[in-house]
Amino acid sequence: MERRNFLRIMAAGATVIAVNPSLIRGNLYAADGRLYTAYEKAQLVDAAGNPIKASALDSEMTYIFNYPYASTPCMIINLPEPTQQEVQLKSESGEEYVWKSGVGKNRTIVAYSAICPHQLTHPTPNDNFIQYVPKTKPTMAYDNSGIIVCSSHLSAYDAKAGAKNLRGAATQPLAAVVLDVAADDTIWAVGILGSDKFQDYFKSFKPEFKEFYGGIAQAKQLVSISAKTVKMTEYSKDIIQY
Amino acid sequence: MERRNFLRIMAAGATVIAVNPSLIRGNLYAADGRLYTAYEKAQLVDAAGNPIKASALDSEMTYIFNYPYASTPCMIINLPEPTQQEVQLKSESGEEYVWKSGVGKNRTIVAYSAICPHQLTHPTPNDNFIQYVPKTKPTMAYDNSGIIVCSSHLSAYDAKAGAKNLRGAATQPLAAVVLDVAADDTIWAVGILGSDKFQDYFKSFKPEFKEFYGGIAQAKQLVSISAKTVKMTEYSKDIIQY
Amino acid sequence: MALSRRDAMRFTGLAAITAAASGYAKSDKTAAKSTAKGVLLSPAPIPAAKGQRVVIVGAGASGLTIAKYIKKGNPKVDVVLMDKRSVFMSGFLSNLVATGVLPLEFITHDFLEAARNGNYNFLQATVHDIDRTSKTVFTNEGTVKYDVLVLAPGIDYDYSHWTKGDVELETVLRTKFPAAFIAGSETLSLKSKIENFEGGNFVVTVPGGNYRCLPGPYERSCLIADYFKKNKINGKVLVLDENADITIKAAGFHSAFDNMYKDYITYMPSTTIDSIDPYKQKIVTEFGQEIEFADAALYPRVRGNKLLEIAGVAKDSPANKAEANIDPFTYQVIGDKNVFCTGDVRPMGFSKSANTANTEGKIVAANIVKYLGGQELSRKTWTSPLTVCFSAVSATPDLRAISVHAEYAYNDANKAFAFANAGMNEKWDGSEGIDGGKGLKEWGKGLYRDLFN
Amino acid sequence: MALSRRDAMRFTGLAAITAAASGYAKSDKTAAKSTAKGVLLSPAPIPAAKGQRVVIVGAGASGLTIAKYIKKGNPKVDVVLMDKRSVFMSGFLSNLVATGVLPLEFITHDFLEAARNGNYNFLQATVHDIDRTSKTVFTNEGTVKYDVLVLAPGIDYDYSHWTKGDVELETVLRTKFPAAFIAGSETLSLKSKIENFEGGNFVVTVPGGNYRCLPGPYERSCLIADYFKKNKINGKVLVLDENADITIKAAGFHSAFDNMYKDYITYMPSTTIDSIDPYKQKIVTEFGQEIEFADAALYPRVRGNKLLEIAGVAKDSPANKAEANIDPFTYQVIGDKNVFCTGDVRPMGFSKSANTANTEGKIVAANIVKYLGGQELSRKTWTSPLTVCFSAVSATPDLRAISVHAEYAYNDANKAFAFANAGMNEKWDGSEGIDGGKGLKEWGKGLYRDLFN
Repeated sequence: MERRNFLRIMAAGATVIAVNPSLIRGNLYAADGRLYTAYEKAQLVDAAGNPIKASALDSEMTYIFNYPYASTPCMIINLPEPTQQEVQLKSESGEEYVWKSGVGKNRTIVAYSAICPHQLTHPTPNDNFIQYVPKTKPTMAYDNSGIIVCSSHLSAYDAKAGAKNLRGAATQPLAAVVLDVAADDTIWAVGILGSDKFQDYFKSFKPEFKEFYGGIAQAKQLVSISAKTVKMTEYSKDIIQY
Repeated sequence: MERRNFLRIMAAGATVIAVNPSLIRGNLYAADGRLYTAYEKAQLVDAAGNPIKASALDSEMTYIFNYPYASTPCMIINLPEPTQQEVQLKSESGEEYVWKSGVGKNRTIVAYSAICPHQLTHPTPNDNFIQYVPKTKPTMAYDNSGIIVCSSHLSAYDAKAGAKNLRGAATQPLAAVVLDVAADDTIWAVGILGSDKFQDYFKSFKPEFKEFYGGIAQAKQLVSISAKTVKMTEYSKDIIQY
Repeated sequence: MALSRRDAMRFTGLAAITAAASGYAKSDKTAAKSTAKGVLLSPAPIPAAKGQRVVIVGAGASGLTIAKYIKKGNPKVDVVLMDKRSVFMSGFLSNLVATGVLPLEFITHDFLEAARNGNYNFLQATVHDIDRTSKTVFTNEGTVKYDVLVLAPGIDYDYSHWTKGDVELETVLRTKFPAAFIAGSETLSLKSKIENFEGGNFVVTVPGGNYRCLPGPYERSCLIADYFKKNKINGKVLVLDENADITIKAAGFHSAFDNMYKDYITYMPSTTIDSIDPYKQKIVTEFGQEIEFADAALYPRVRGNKLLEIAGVAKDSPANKAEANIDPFTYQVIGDKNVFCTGDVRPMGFSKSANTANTEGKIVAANIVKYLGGQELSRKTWTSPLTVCFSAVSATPDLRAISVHAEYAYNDANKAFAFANAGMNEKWDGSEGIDGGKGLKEWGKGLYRDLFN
Repeated sequence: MALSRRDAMRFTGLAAITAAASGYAKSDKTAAKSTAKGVLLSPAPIPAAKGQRVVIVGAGASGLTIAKYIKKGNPKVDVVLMDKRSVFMSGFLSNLVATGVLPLEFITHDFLEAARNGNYNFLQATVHDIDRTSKTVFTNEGTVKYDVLVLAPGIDYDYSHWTKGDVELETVLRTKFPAAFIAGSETLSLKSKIENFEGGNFVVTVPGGNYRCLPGPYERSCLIADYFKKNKINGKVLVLDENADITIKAAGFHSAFDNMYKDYITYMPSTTIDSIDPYKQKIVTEFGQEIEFADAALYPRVRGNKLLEIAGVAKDSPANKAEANIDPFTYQVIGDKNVFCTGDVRPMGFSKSANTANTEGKIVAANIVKYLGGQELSRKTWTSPLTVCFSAVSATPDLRAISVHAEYAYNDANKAFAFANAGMNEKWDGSEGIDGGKGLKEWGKGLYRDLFN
């Protein structure tokens, strides 16, 4: 119940902070713009509405925020090592695109859509099957950890390489959230890179939207100004991970 | 809940009064014994276990008792006028039999199975669709009242003539309960006349038996010694009658 | 996570099969020729007939009743009931499932249970040909011979008034805005349409002719309006009725529309549709009125199932296309007394409803037993089916329903059937309405018991 | 209750139809001849193909996946998906419905919704003949031409080991003790058997060969035992297994049997049934052991659906009868590359499960798009399907499940497929088991989304 209210508030009250978007430069889109959609910039803020600083993100923790729509969950992770750069990726329909790099001081911060492109499993206030598996924790999905796993059907994604597919049924990477880290260490989501599954998602979860967001139209609202960002354990009651 | 418990107690604790059955003569079976089954005699007693006297039955009130099985409901009614006698009846498979008469001082007391032979509607602790409609109350099922009506599909039965079919989808009379009224005005059920639907009934209501009688075997127990007899409004929460 | 030794062994078991099966790529000698004739001209996998055999095609209310009551009437008759479906779903009460009032379990039932209790054979098979000379039914499971054949396949939709033969338009209408008067996927489509409705016009149409379940579209309109009201959905049910007024229980439905659903239902009588654009979601009426809709359940006219044409026993009736060409008193095909047609394909203009088919089925079953015993059927062996039918008018906070019951009588003066001994209960706002709601459920349960237990 | 004047008028409206329809008895000129040929040789009522047409027969996990992903791969391909059923019910998760853990809604889905979302045509029709020379499919709704045909009809049961050709025995077994591994009436039968069980032995059999849903009978045994335990039913599940040991997830199931259901499950490996008396409800094993049962779900061996024989593409495999005679890398029929066979009729010995069929379907769909574009298929275009499968081991108080996942790899040395990258989660008693239970439901929901949304 609390989680549901939290989401409703998030969807409705996402208009707290105003910043001149032109101050912030995007730096993580595909070179030629293919498979990249810019959305209204949104600043990542904590549950109290205070800006989250890039340097304050716990290492290897999956945080969840909804972007670019009120109901589309994304994850942001501060990896223990710098990411790869200029990673060549391919969508399920064969389009190629480039994921540039993680952001932050050490290029360790990544963000991806938390909607598994395989069968749309995603975090809800009830449960979360898709998350980063820290290096010390084993997973059934792959030989080593430090990757993103959807435990619904065990699709494994390379967290440090644009969520490239490592193993499992998924046939394309997770869509990436293009992030900016501003000079003041604040974090901004500015767009989506790769093939997202938002339309399939909107078709598939209408009863859930009514339950958690108060309606279908509300679920489809674009996020504006800021996006509340919480640890996955605060977002979902149950975390399931193999 | 109370009604459910009431039934369980009825089924389990039906061993209160002992009478020499030979003292009581049956008087209402088919002349040639066809379509008549004698069961163990059971005395009709009230909720407290006290014998019900024939002369104490309210006129035109439907009372319910379970006989000859713990789960098979019957109705007993004290009609405002004497019944017909020697009524020729026919079962749905074409067997002919004779219903002799009502019992009691004025031949006004009748008893029938309350399982509608059409589609097995019957009184339960939740509701009752089948009952006697007093003369002053209109019914959709037939031109005049003072008859038995199953309001589930509006089958009408002639209460004073062995529950002969008057109109509706049912294709045979209600089975009759053969009654004895003893010299001391006590009432005894001694058998069933006509084509009963007990086997179909046992096939159709297994979940109900578990809910109300604690199990299927319990529902199939034969009633012994006495049968608790209450007004239909005490037996069922809702009375539905058109 | 590594495999344990034991696990590895299990896998090996299956791998052995895998290995053995992989040899296929080597073989290359399949005959390109179809062997269909050989497979399908052998007898279907059911026991040989142990006496006179009645084959019943269609396991709806009519077929299920007839199968059971023939066996009750004469257990020596061999009965085979066929249906292409793997599971029974009733049209009756399906509006309550579509609006979330009853669970799917309520209307979904088990053909095997019916066969077990009724002591007849059920064959899941689809008929694609019938040879009435050799008395053979051809199915996708093989052939079945009959002494008496009962065709009870129910309705199909007749979209021709709307599509004028445009097959593509018909397919789009069937897929995007199914009528949901044949239970199954259509029912689930309607359910998700209602649950996912985001506002605007929800169109419900009422066809002309003698369509299945006369009160059905009105009941549905009430229940959808009830859903919108309860869930605060800014939607309106537009009831486009080809008829001049509500066709049955009019007083009850009118008062429900006017009193409970003033802001949620717009009733439009005498509305004939001229064209439907399923992409722009726009209807144009005969008088040029344009109606936009956010979603819809478009119920076209009905016709007899195509099976009648396959059997060569179809004939247009004044009400509908391709209904059964039968003697209305005996249900026997004109010119072929061994074939009976019952249920919603009958042309007599009785109400196309389950209770009618069920009561009719008992009469027809008794008559088939007589006919197999050498008796001729005629007007004298006819008795009337009964129509008893409840319609919900609201579900919130209480299920409330109105009802009608009627028999039919043949009028020799105008050679027509007419209602007899009819009665109505159209009051829904007092305790009658609540009793009606309880009656509705018990009515349905009684039917299921009669068909399956 | 008297009719009001208004009511009387309504009735008159219907009576008019009745009157008009009653004229039928007069007509007597029906042709006795069947018109089946005429009706059924016309094209089925679907739009003309707008390009290369792929016809898919069977709308299970395989067919639904292929239809959707061909359209995703190339929207210009015309796709027609056919099924004889009016509604989809999944075998996966059906054990949970049969034991009352999940409602029927969970496993029941809407073909029309799939067609709407996938932009293809769905035709409810049953195929009774296929002419591969003229590339024509014959159905009870008419004919459909194809450029590429996909046969994904699934399994049928092979009772021959038990019945030795006794059709009557087979019918009685199918009716009285259905296997419940083809969803539909069988599932509902199993549900009512469990709910109405009054005590004694409840027999569950596990067949040999590569049967559908390897863990299914073991999962079912656990769930029935769970039901007996919870409802204090004095019953015992006898698991008669033709195999020498539990065929998959053995450690998990064994520990569930031993730890949770010691008093409720008797596991009998290497038990081959010699005879079954369905009336006395007695089984005699190969070694003469007599086993009486109060009720049962008797799962015989499986075979490919009869449709393969109709199409002339059936061939016995080492595991099962009448499976598809295809190239295991391309799924194309040997000698007829325009016909693909997928899902549970494939002979390769992959797990016959929905997740396998779903992942395989995406590969096959992509390959069909390539093939229609002029590309030859070969071992090089093959990739492995994935088997991911959860099995419930208890429902009370928590749903707990174990799971397995595996790919397949072709081994050139022994020319066989074997598991690759396999993993298991067979621990059910800690939080893993509860996570597994949640995983089970989300796994199923994911599949439904992929098939229907």
